[in-house]
Amino acid sequence: MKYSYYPGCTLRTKAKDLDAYARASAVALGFELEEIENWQCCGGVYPLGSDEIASKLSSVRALNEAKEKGQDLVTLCSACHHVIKRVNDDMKNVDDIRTRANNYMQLEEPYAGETEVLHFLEVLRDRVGFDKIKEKVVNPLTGKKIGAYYGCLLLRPGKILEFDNPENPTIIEDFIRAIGAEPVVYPYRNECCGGYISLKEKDMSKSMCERIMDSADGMGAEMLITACPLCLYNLKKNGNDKLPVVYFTELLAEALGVKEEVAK
Amino acid sequence: MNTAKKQAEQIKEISGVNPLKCMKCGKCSASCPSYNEMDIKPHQFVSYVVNEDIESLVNSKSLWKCLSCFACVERCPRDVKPGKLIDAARQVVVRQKGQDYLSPNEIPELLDPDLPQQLLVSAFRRYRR
Amino acid sequence: MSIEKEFRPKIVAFCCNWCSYAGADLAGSSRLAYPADVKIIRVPCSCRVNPMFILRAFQKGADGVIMCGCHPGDCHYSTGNYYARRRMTLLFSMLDYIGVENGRTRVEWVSAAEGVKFSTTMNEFVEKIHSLGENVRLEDLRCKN
Amino acid sequence: MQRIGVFVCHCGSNIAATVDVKKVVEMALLEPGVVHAEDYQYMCSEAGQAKILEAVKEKGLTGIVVCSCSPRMHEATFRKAAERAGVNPYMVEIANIREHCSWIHKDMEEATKKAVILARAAIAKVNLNAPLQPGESRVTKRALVIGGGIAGIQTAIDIADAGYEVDIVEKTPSIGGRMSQLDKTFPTLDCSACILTPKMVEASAHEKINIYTYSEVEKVTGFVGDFTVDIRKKARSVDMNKCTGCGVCQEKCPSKKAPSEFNRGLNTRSAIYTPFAQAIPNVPVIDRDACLKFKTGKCGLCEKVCQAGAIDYAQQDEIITEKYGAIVVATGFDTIKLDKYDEYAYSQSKDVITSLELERIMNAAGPTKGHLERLSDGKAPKEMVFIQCVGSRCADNRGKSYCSKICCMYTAKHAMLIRDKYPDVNVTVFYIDVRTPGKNFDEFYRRAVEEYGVNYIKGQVGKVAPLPNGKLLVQGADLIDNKQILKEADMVVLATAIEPDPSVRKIATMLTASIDTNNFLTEAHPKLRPVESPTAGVFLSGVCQGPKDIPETVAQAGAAAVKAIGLLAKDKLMTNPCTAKADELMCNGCSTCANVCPYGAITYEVKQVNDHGIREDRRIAVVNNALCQGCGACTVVCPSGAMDLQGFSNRQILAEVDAICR
Repeated sequence: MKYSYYPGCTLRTKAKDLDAYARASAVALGFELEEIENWQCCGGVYPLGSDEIASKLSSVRALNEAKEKGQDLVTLCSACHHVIKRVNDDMKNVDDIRTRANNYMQLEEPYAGETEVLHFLEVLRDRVGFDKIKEKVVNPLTGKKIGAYYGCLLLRPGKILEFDNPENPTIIEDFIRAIGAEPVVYPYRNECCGGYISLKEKDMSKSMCERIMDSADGMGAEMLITACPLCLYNLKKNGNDKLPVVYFTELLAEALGVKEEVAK
Repeated sequence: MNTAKKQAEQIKEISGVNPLKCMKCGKCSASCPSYNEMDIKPHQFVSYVVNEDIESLVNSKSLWKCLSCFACVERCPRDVKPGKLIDAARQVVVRQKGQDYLSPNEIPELLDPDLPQQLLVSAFRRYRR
Repeated sequence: MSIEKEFRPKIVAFCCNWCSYAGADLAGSSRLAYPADVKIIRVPCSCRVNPMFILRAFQKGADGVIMCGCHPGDCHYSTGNYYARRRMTLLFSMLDYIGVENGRTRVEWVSAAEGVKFSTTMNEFVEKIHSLGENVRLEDLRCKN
Repeated sequence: MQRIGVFVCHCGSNIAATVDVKKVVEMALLEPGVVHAEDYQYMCSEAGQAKILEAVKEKGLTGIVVCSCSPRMHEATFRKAAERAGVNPYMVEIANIREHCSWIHKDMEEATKKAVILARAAIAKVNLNAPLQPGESRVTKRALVIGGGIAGIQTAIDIADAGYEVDIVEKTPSIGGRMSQLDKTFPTLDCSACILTPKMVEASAHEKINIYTYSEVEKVTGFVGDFTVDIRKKARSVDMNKCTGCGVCQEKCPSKKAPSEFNRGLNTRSAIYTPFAQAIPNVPVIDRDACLKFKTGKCGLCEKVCQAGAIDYAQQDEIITEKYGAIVVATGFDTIKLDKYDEYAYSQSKDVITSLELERIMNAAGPTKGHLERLSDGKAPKEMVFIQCVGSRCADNRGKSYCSKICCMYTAKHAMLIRDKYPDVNVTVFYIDVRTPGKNFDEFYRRAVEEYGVNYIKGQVGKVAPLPNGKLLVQGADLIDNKQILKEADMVVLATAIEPDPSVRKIATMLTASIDTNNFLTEAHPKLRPVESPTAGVFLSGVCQGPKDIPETVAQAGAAAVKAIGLLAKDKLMTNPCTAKADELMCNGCSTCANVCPYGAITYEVKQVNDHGIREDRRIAVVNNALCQGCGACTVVCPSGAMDLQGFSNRQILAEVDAICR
């Protein structure tokens, strides 16, 4: 199985690990990530005004390229996923935005939300299957107690993202089970880490990250995993260092026995 | 139409929100992780727009404290989505020249070596035109 | 002021007595406005609507015809609206074939409790007819005054 | 040619403010057949009706058009007036210029134009009307009540007291319904069982009441006065006549892991069970999905211990067919599922419960024997938080758009009872509005605040977070103090929205009774006919029609009974004369019409006809007027156009079409 893949700017720079482990794991699991050519930054946040078009076009370009190849579009960074999925929803369901975006794009065939956008985790759950992953695990992370940190971007707004139950998600917990470890459910796993606010308001982010870490720590987690480079940064930088934080792809690569490969 | 009314209409249009649907339950304010940092609370945003007091809104500290985490959007039982109103008010401000909350000169001292691009990109989008 | 006369479409709505007519009554008592172009004919059940009635309406210069009945499964006479649904699907595709666009005909299920739906449906339908303009197909010119 | 009189009603200002009634009169006079037209302030008044009588006398009217409100309001009134004047009542047509015109249009010119056209259509129709004579049908003097909760029980008792036979069909093993699950009732704090049990006994002992429990309505045919209903009596596996209700079988049953429906799944019951101690009938049923005998073939212990020999594993479902004159729906409610409200952690913590679950916890026969304790660890709570409006008043597709009506009062009740019995427990209620319309209701709520010290906070809760220490962190808003509140609670109680019992959907379809978008049954008129369904002979009792508390339910149950009695007291009903009729000369006996008739009203006879001088025997469709309900399905399928519907004939409808498109 071949997917179009949109890595995004952070995965090229500060979050190279997130990307590299995902690619190696994909190979081990038997699917291929084909990077979109000349992708442009998604903008990091979904354009706020309902009247904005220009800032949505980079997403539309990526979506259309996947459509032309007849592939689903896979994302990994939470922010990219959030933006691209929502823009796709606009293209599918909001007449005005679709018309205006297509006027800008001047495509041979107008784009109308045909591409399916999948987060890497959704590929693992819905296409590969966690049972299948379990079979392929060579180094099960037995005994490790892991807290999943979802953050906000993957879950909300639930009606559009349709990723998981936004108030009681289970996908990363199921993932943790698949790699042989033990998930620790804690209530703040879907509360915000502060996001971009940490640039100028470190204290705010600090109180939020501390609350998340305390909650996970209190419930017995030994580490946190996340899919978002910004969450990882905030939790590490502004948390209280109670728990280590890593990308979920790193543990996946480890369990599949391809982590060393990547390190080389 | 007077200026306040015009601004209120603009906010409603940008956000796509009908603030009259609000039943004043306060679930937004109950959900907001930035509540304590805000001078105008999320549920008040709705009534400020209804009462067309946009002047207070655009000068509010809250504009720059909202995380856009969508907790209020997700949980609002009336589909009012206060977060979208805050976003819209912020747009009104940053679309005016010289009203940016973040200037390029500030950035070097805010940077650190681990800071992901995503953070800068989204902060720019939030704070600037 | 434009000299051209404003287009006021003629729209016939067939409503079943038990659900949709009552829905229209509810729209009325709730003051949910829709354009005066819509005129309702009461029939006992949507299955009473003979395709002949619809053809006659177009022949006499109607610009749109809408038929409303109880929701499938809720027919006062158990099965009437199922017959009506199949019948209208055929009729409308035939009308489309001879040039009376699909947008000029519509079937909608409106229950007695759905005053809001009745009003929105009529508003939408009238808007649609406006976008299509005057109906010229099927019209019997001899009927014109 | 008819001699038609047109009467235009002002309806005070309801019509006259937007429709120029004089203009309508003026335009009506130009129509063919119209010999008289006038307007009057209130046509439905005595004086208004007298105008009709007068005009008939003076001008010899043969047809009447009233331009007024919906025919659903006053068609009957004007038909009676016509009859009094000596005109056949079916020579009356109504032009609906209020609901379909004056109330929805603002522009006078436009509304007047439309009113004129609507009048024209009615006039065109009346020109083709023919006098019709209603037939008669019999009334079966027996009522069916679907649902055996307090609504169904009260309706059944009231109908039976008037001397009519009543059958109650209840789908669970016992009558009693939701009320039997409640501990106390507001606003007087009576014990629910203490006031309900006597009613249950009265119903079961009543010589005119017959109760089918563990039974469901399977099929309904017929119409007002003459319904035929199939009732499925599910196999109880216990012989009702032999069982003495000793309870030994339940004690000895080795399979005790089935979740107890009565206790909302908070504890378990045996496979052979009566739902609760006061169950009526006091005869257990075997839950075949849980019973070892049925699952594995081994066991059979209950049969061995039953001294009465009542256990019958071979029992089969039984279908009973019965005739009824009236049917009352009393299917009640359930609480909504909370799977879309995970922010309140209902699925994540045992200590987050619904209010109905709290009723069971507070009840001496409940899972905790009436002790207030946490279901997670059995500890007594010190801090309790109540959250109002969970799933009610929502516009976001997660919950219900309506107010569930009972939650404010039962929450005040719970808060008060807890503070009364456990004074060291702090009770906090997060509310949006406290709604207490009702006799002694607001006083009741104020007592909770003033005398019992219940802490009411105006604001909704955003999140309930289970903490490592086993407590629940409630994050809410206080909109009066403008604060976000973080409160550690031991238990959280959710005032969960109520919705009609899911079984009502199927029943409404069988009865062809209309239902709204929330699955509440629709009443014939929201104000004036609140306990009748638009389907004749079907009446509504209790929450199946809309949220209500016990006093209201009992009042409505009585009202539904009165309406049913009013029907059963009649020996004969006038049937609708707007029935189908085949033109003997055009009918070719093809049977197409009989195939679509939902009532089996069409049969065929060989008749001699005189077709333009040729006499021959032909097979011809004949409509039974007592069975035909006048839907018109046959008229459209008839290939030769022989079948027509009286009162809504092809020519009449075409005349209306022509008049509108003119």
